[in-house]
Amino acid sequence: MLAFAFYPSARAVYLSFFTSQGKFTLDNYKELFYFNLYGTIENTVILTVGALMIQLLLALGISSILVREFKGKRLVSTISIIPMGVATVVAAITFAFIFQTSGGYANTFLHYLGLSGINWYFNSYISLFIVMIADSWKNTPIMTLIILAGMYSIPRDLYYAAALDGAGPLRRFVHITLPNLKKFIAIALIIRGVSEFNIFALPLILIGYSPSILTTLAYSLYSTTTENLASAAAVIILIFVSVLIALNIKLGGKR
Amino acid sequence: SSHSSSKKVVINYYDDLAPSEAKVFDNYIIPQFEKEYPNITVDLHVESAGKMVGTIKALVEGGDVGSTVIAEDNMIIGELIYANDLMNLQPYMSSLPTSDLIPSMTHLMNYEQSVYHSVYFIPFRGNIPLVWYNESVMKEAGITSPPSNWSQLMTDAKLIYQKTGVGPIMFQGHGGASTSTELYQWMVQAGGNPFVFNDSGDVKAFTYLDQLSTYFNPDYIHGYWGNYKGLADGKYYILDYQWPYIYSTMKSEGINVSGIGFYPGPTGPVNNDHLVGGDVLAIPKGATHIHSLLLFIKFLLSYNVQRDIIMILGEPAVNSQAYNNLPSNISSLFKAEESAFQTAFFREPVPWISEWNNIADSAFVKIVEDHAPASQIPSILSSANQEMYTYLLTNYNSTVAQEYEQGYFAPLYG
Amino acid sequence: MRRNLLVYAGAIIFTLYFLVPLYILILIAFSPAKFTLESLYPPLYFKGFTLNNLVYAFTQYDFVHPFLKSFFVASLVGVIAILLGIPAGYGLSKLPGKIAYAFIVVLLITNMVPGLVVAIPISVEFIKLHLFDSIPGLALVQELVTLPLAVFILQGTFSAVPKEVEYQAKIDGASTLSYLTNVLIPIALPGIVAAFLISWMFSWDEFTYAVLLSPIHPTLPVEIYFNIQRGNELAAVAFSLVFTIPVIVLTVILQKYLKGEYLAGGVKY
Amino acid sequence: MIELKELVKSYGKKLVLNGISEKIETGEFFVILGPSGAGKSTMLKVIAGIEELDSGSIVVDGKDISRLPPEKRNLAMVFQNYALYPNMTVFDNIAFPLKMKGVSRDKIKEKVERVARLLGIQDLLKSNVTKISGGQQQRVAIARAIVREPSFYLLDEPLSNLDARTRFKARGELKRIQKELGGTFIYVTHDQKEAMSLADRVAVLHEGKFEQVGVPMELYEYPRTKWVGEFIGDFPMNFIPGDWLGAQGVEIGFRPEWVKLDGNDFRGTVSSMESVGEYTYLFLDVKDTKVIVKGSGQFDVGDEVSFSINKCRRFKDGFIVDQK
Amino acid sequence: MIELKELVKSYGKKLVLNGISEKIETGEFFVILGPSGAGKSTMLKVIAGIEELDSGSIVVDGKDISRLPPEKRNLAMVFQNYALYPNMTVFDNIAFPLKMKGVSRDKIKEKVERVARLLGIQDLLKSNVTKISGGQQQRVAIARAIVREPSFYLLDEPLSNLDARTRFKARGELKRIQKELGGTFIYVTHDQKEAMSLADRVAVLHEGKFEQVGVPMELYEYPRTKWVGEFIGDFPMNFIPGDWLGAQGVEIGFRPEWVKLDGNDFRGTVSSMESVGEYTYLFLDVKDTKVIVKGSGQFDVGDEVSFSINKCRRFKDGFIVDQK
Ligand SMILES: Nc1ncnc2c1ncn2[C@@H]1O[C@H](COP(=O)(O)OP(=O)(O)OP(=O)(O)O)[C@@H](O)[C@H]1O
Ligand SMILES: Nc1ncnc2c1ncn2[C@@H]1O[C@H](COP(=O)(O)OP(=O)(O)OP(=O)(O)O)[C@@H](O)[C@H]1O
Ligand SMILES: [Mg+2]
Ligand SMILES: [Mg+2]
Repeated sequence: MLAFAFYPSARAVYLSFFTSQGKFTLDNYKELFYFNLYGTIENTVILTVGALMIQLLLALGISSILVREFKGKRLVSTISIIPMGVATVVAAITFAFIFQTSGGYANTFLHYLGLSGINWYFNSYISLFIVMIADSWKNTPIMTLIILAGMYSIPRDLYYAAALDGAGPLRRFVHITLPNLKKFIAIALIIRGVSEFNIFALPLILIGYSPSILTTLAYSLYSTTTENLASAAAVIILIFVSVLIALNIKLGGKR
Repeated sequence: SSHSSSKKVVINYYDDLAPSEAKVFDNYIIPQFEKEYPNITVDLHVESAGKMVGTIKALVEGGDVGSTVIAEDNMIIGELIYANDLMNLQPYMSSLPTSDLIPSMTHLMNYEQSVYHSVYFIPFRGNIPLVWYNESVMKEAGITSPPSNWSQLMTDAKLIYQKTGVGPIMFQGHGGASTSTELYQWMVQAGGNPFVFNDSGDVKAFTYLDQLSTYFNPDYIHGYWGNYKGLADGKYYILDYQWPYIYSTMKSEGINVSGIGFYPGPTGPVNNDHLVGGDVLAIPKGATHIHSLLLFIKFLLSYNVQRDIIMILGEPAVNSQAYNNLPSNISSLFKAEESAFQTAFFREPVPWISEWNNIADSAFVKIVEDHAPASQIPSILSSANQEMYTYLLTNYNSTVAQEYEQGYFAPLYG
Repeated sequence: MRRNLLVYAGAIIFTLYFLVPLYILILIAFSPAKFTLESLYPPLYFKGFTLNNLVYAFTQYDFVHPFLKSFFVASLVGVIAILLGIPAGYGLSKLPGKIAYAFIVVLLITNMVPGLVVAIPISVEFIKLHLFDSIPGLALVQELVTLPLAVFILQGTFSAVPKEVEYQAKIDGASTLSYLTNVLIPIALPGIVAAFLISWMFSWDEFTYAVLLSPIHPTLPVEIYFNIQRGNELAAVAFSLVFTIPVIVLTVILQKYLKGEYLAGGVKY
Repeated sequence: MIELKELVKSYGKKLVLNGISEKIETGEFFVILGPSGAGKSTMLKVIAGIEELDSGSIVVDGKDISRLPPEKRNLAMVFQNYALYPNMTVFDNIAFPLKMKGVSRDKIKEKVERVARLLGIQDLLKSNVTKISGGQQQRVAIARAIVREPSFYLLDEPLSNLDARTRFKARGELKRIQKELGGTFIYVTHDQKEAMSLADRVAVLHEGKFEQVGVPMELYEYPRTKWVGEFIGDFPMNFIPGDWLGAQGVEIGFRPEWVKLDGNDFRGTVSSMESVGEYTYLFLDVKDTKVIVKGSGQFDVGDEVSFSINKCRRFKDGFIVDQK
Repeated sequence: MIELKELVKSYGKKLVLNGISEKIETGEFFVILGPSGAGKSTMLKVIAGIEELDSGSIVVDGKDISRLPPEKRNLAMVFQNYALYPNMTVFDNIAFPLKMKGVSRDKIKEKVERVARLLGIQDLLKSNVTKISGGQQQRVAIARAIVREPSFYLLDEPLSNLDARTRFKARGELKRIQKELGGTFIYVTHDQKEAMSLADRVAVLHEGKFEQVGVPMELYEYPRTKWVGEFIGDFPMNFIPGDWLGAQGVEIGFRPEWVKLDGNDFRGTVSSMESVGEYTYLFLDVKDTKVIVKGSGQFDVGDEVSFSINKCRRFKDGFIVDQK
C-alpha cells in the first residue's frame, strides 16, 4: 500500500535526473528554463495564492452568513454547495462561455450597462484571474464547509465576552473569529492548496498553454518523446506543494 | 495467434477523428466492411494523435496489443517508428493496393523506403487547413476577393481594422500542435526550413507575423484547431488556417454558414505551398490476426472508402482512382482542398516533433505574443535552434544533432 | 434589524454568484445557436428555446457509455476508499493526533505528483495485469489521490468516538472485529458516508488519470472535453447539463453528510 | 442602582422571563438562584444586551440602557466557562477590554499588572490561557471583568466548573474581591448552597418570575412557596398534611433539623440513610409519606424511629401563611 | 472476594499507582475517593484489563485474573459518561453484552426486560439512547452492567454528570440496587460527600497509595493523616499548633463542629461567613491562623468571637496519634 503510494513521486524524482538513455544529467532542469520556468512558476504561484485567497475570502463571507440564524438559511446553504456537484470540465466550459472576449456573457452584461466589453485575455494577469474565478466557483463550497465547521466550533460566549469588552462586529471578527479559525483555515488551505497547485483541466480549457502554469507546462512536455523532462517539471511542482504545506503547518499550527 | 480462427475477430481501430467524422465511420464506413466480412467486427476508438502514441507504446510494452490498426498523424507516426513500436509491413506489401496512390503519397512512401528501408506506415488520408472568412464584411470593406498574397493580407487586414475597429484575423495562438503547424506553413512559404528555426526564411516569417499581429483579434491567444466561434458571431472576420472539418461541425450546431467563405490562403513571398496534414495507417508490433488487419487496411484504401472520404468528409483521398469522374456538384470545400493539394508538402515525420512544437511555441510567445523588439527576432530564433540541437544531443546522439544542424530534416514535397 | 439586512444582502449576492453560471449553462444548452454561438453579445435571457442540442447529443453521440463508466469507476473508488480507509483510519485514530496528522499530510503531498509522469509505466503494468482501460484499473489509480483524504476523514470521525465506548465494548465481551462492525462503524456511519461521497465526487471529476489511463473507453469528463475541443459544443453543453443536474440533486440530498467537521478530520477548535 | 422593570423575554413560543422587576442596590451581592433551564443565563444576557428584550427596561443609575448594544453598556460579565480568548495570553485576555477602549499601552500594562496582583496571578501573565488550571482561568476571567472598572458585574455560574475544594476557596475569594471593589454583583447559580453562602440577597427564579427575593436566612426559614422550601436547603423541606397536627386546610412544612428524635408525635421506618459529618439523615416512611429527619448515632435500615416537630411553617395553596 | 496485590502502574515517567493492596469483600460497596488526577480511573482500568499493570496482581475468588483480556474477566463497568452505544436503542444497549456471549434471543429479551423493570426503564426500551435524559442514560448504563450478572462491578463517577437533585435521588437508588443484587461494587468518586454517603468502606487514594481505608465515620472522626482530615468533610479540619493547648511536638486537629462558641479558650475575628441551613460557619483569624467554626445566630464580619474546643485529635509529622 505504502509502496504503491510513494512509487510515483520516487520515480519522478529519479527520472528527472536522467537522460532518456539513462545517463545522469541536469539538462532536464536546464531545459525547463528555456521554457520560461520562472514565469511559469510565478504564474503558478499567483494562480494558487490568488485562488486560495479568493476562496478563503468567499468561504469566510458565506460562513459568516450561514452561522447566523435567518429565514431561508437552509436554501442559501443548499445553494452554496451546488457547485460541488458540477464536474470541473463542465464548470470550465461554462466559464469559458462567460469570459469569451467574443460572444461572452460577461461582456454582454457590461454591454447592457453601457460599458464596452473587456478583453479577458488581454494580459496574463487577467487570464489567471479568470481561472481563479472559475476555480473558486467550483471549489469554494468545500472550503466553506470546513470554515463553517470551524465557526460553529467557536463558542458563542467568546463573541458575547468580546462585545461586552467593547469590541464591535469588525473587531470581533479580527480578534475572535480569525485567530480561532486558524486550524480550520490551515486544513482548508492544505486540502485545497494541494489540488490548487495541480489544477489542470480548468486552465487547459480556459486559457490553454498561455500563460503557462506548471501543470500545463508538464503536460506539453509530456507529449515529447521522453518522460524525463515532464518528470523534472513534476518535481518542481512537488517541491512547491511541500513548501506550501510546510509553511501552512508552521503558520496555522502554532497557537 | 492463440485464438481459434473460427471465432469472431474484433479489430481495434484507433483514429483521431472529430465527432462528426467519427459518426461517418461508425455509421457508414465500418458497417460496409463488417457486412463484407461477417466474421470481423471493428471497434472504433477515437483518440487524439498525441495520446495515441502513449496508448500504443503502453500496449506494445505491456505485450497485449491484440488485433489493432491505427490511423495516426503523419508527423506523430515518427515517434512510434523511432520507439520501434510498429510492425514492418514490407512482407505484406504485395497484398496492399499501394500502386494506386496519388503522386504525393507515393513520394511519402519512397521517402519511407529511403530512410527506414522498410514500410511502417501507409498513407490513408490527406488534409489541408484552409483560410476562412466572412464574406459580407469583406464585401462591405470593398474587398472583392480574399487576399491573394502576404502583402495583400496585410493591406486588407489594415483596411478592415480601420473600417470596423476590430482585429480581423484569428490565428491559432493557443500553443501546442495547432500553433506549431501554422508556423510551419508560414515559414515554408517564406522559403525557410522550419526545423532549423533561424534561416532567413524563418526569420522573415516570424517578422511578418509579428507585424501582422497588430491586426490579430485579441482572442488569438486561445485560437486552436477547434476555433470558429468568433467567425460565426462576427467577432473576427478572417480565420487563418483551420481544418475543413469545422464546416460540418458548425452546421451541426445550427450555425448559419452561408456567409462564410474559404480558400487555400494567401501566397507567400517565396511559394504557395500548403501543408498536408495527412493520416497514415500502421499496425503496432505484436498485433494478432494480421490477416484480418490487412483486409481492413485494404478496405480503407479501396475506391469506395476513399471516394467517401472525398464525398462525405470533404478531404483529399490518397487513392488516385477515387478522383475519377467526380460529380460536378461536389462540395466547394473539397474543391478548395483539391486546389491546395496542387502545391503541397509534408512535414518530415521526425520522432522529436513534439519537442520541436514546444520550442516553436515558445518562440511564438516571445516574438508575437510578448512583442520582443524586431531586432531580437534572429537571436530568439537562434536560441530556439540551439535548444533543439542540445535536446537532440542529449536525447539522441551527436549524428542526429549534426544532421539537424545541417538542415538534413526538411519539408517533403510530393 | 440592520444586521439582518446585511445578512440578507450578503446571502443574495452569494446565491447569485453560485447560481448565475449554472443559469448560463442552461441558457446555452437550450438556446438556438443564433442566440449563443452566433451572437457577439448573447442575450442574458431566453430569446428562443430549442431541444435540438440535447436531441443531437443523444442521437449522434455516445455519451451514455462514458457516463456509465464514470459512474462505475466513481462508485468503485468510493467503495475501495472506505474498505481500505476504515482499517487505516482506525489504526491512525489510535495513534496520537499529531503523528497521525503528519502521516496523512505526507501521504497527501507525495501523491500530488502529476499523474502524467507515471502514466506510461502504470499503463504498462496495468496491461500486463489486464487492468488497462478497465474500471478497476482507473479506480485503483485514482485511489492514490483519494485514499489519503478518505483516511483523513475517517481518522477524524473515529477519533471523535469516545474511547470509553471501545473499552465498554471490550468489557462487554466484544472482539476488535465485532467492536468495529457492531459499534464503531455504525456510530461513524455519517463520516463513512462523507468519505465515500468525497471520494466519489473526486473520481467523478477526475481528469488527468482518466485521460491517460482510460483512453479507449473514456470517462464522462474526458468525453465532454474531447467534444468541446472539436465537436458540437452545444451538444456537449446540453449533455453535460443533463448529467450534472442529477449529481447536483444528489449532492443536495446528501448534504447532511458533507459536513465540514468530517473534512476537517476531527480537528478541534 | 440597577432597576429591572417588567423584563419579558421569550424564545419562539417559550416564555422564559415573564415580567421581572427588582431593584438592586449599588455594592450589593445579588444572587439569582434557579434550577437548570429556569432562564438565569437568559436574564443575564438581556441585561448585558446580548439578547434583545421583548419588553421591559433596565435602568442603571437613572439611565435607561435597554436599547444600547452590549459594547456600550459598560458592564462586565464572567461566563460559566469563562469565555477566555484561547488565542491570547493571560495578559492579552485581561488587556483586551482596555485595548478596545483605546487605552494607551503603558496604562494598560500598569492596570493589568495591578489587577493581576490583586488576584494573585501576576506570575501567569505570559502563560497561554488554555494551559492553566480551572481555578486560575476563573481568576483570569474575573481579572478581565474587573480591569475596566465597569458600573456593575454579571457572573454566570462562574464556579460550577471547579472541583469541590477549589470552589470552596474561590467562593471566599469572590466575596472578598466584591467587598474590596465595592462593586455591584449580579450572580447566577443553580446551587442553593452557593447562593446562600455568597448573597446579600437571593432571588429565586422559577417559571419566569422571581418567586421570592430575600436574605438567605429568610429563604431558609420562611420560604414563600412550597417550591422554594423544597429547592432550598441541603435536603428538601418535608411537607405533611396539616391535620396530622390538627390544623385543617393547610400543609405543614418542616426541615429535617426541626425535629426532635424520640419525641412521641410520629413514628416511621428507616428506608435509607445518609451520613453527613457526624450526623445522619434518615429517610423515613411515615404513613405513606416520605419524611427526612436529622439524627445522630447508629441506625439501620428497617429501624423504627419516633420523632416530634419543634418548628414548622403552615402553607396554604402552596404559599406560606406564617410571617416572620 | 477481590484481592488487589501491590498494583503498580505508570504512564511514561509518571507513577500513578504505587503499590496498592486491599481486600474487598463480596457484597461490599467499596468506594475509592481521591482528588482529580489521583489515578482513580487508572485503577479501575487496570482492574478491568483495559490498561496493563506494570506489576502486581488481581485475584478474584482465588483466581488470578491479571493477565486475562477484559472480555474474559467477567466484570461490568459503568463509565462517567456512560459510554452508551449511540447507534443502538436502549434495548440493544442492554442486550449487547448478552449478544456477545451468544445468549439466545428469547433469553436476551427476557433478561433485558427483567433488568429494565428493576431500574424502572421498561418504557424506554425502544428509545434512542441519545434522546433520553441524563438520569435515564445512567440507569441504562447500570442496566447494561447488571444484565450479565458479572462477578463484580466497577463504577467510574457515574453520578458526576447529573444535576444536584437528580444526583441526590440516584444516590439512594444506587445503594438500593446494590443491596438488592448483593453485588460487589467498586465505586470511584472525587466527591467526599458522595463517598461518605454511599460506602460501606472508603479508600482514600493519594499519591498513588491508599492513604486510609475505613468506614465513613472512622474517616471523619479519625483521619489517618492531616491530608485526609482536610480532604474529608464539608469544611476542612482545622489545625493548630499543639502548644496552644499545652501539648508539645504535635499538631491539634479539630472539625468546625467540635467547638463550643462563647467558650473561653480562644478568641478570633470573623473574616467571613457562610450560612448553611440554620447554621453559620465562621471563618476566624486566630493568632495568624485561619480557623473555621460552626455557630448559629447572627454574626458580622469583624465581630470578635470566643470558643473552646470540645473534641480534637493529635497529629505528629502529619499522622494521627490518637486511636479509636
Ligand atoms: N437561543 C435560544 N433559543 C431558544 N431557546 C433558548 C435559547 N437559549 C435558551 N433557551 C431556552 O430558554 C430556557 C432558559 O435557558 P437559560 O440558558 O437561560 O437557562 P439557565 O437558567 O441559564 O439554565 P442553566 O442553569 O442550565 O444554565 C431553556 O429552556 C432553554 O432551552
Ligand atoms: N493514557 C494516559 N497516558 C498518559 N498519562 C495518563 C493517561 N491516562 C491518565 N494519565 C495521567 O494519569 C494520572 C491519573 O489519571 P486518572 O484519569 O486515573 O485520574 P482520576 O483520578 O480518574 O481523575 P479524574 O477525577 O479527573 O477522573 C493523571 O495525571 C493523568 O494525566
Ligand atoms: Mg445558564
Ligand atoms: Mg477519572
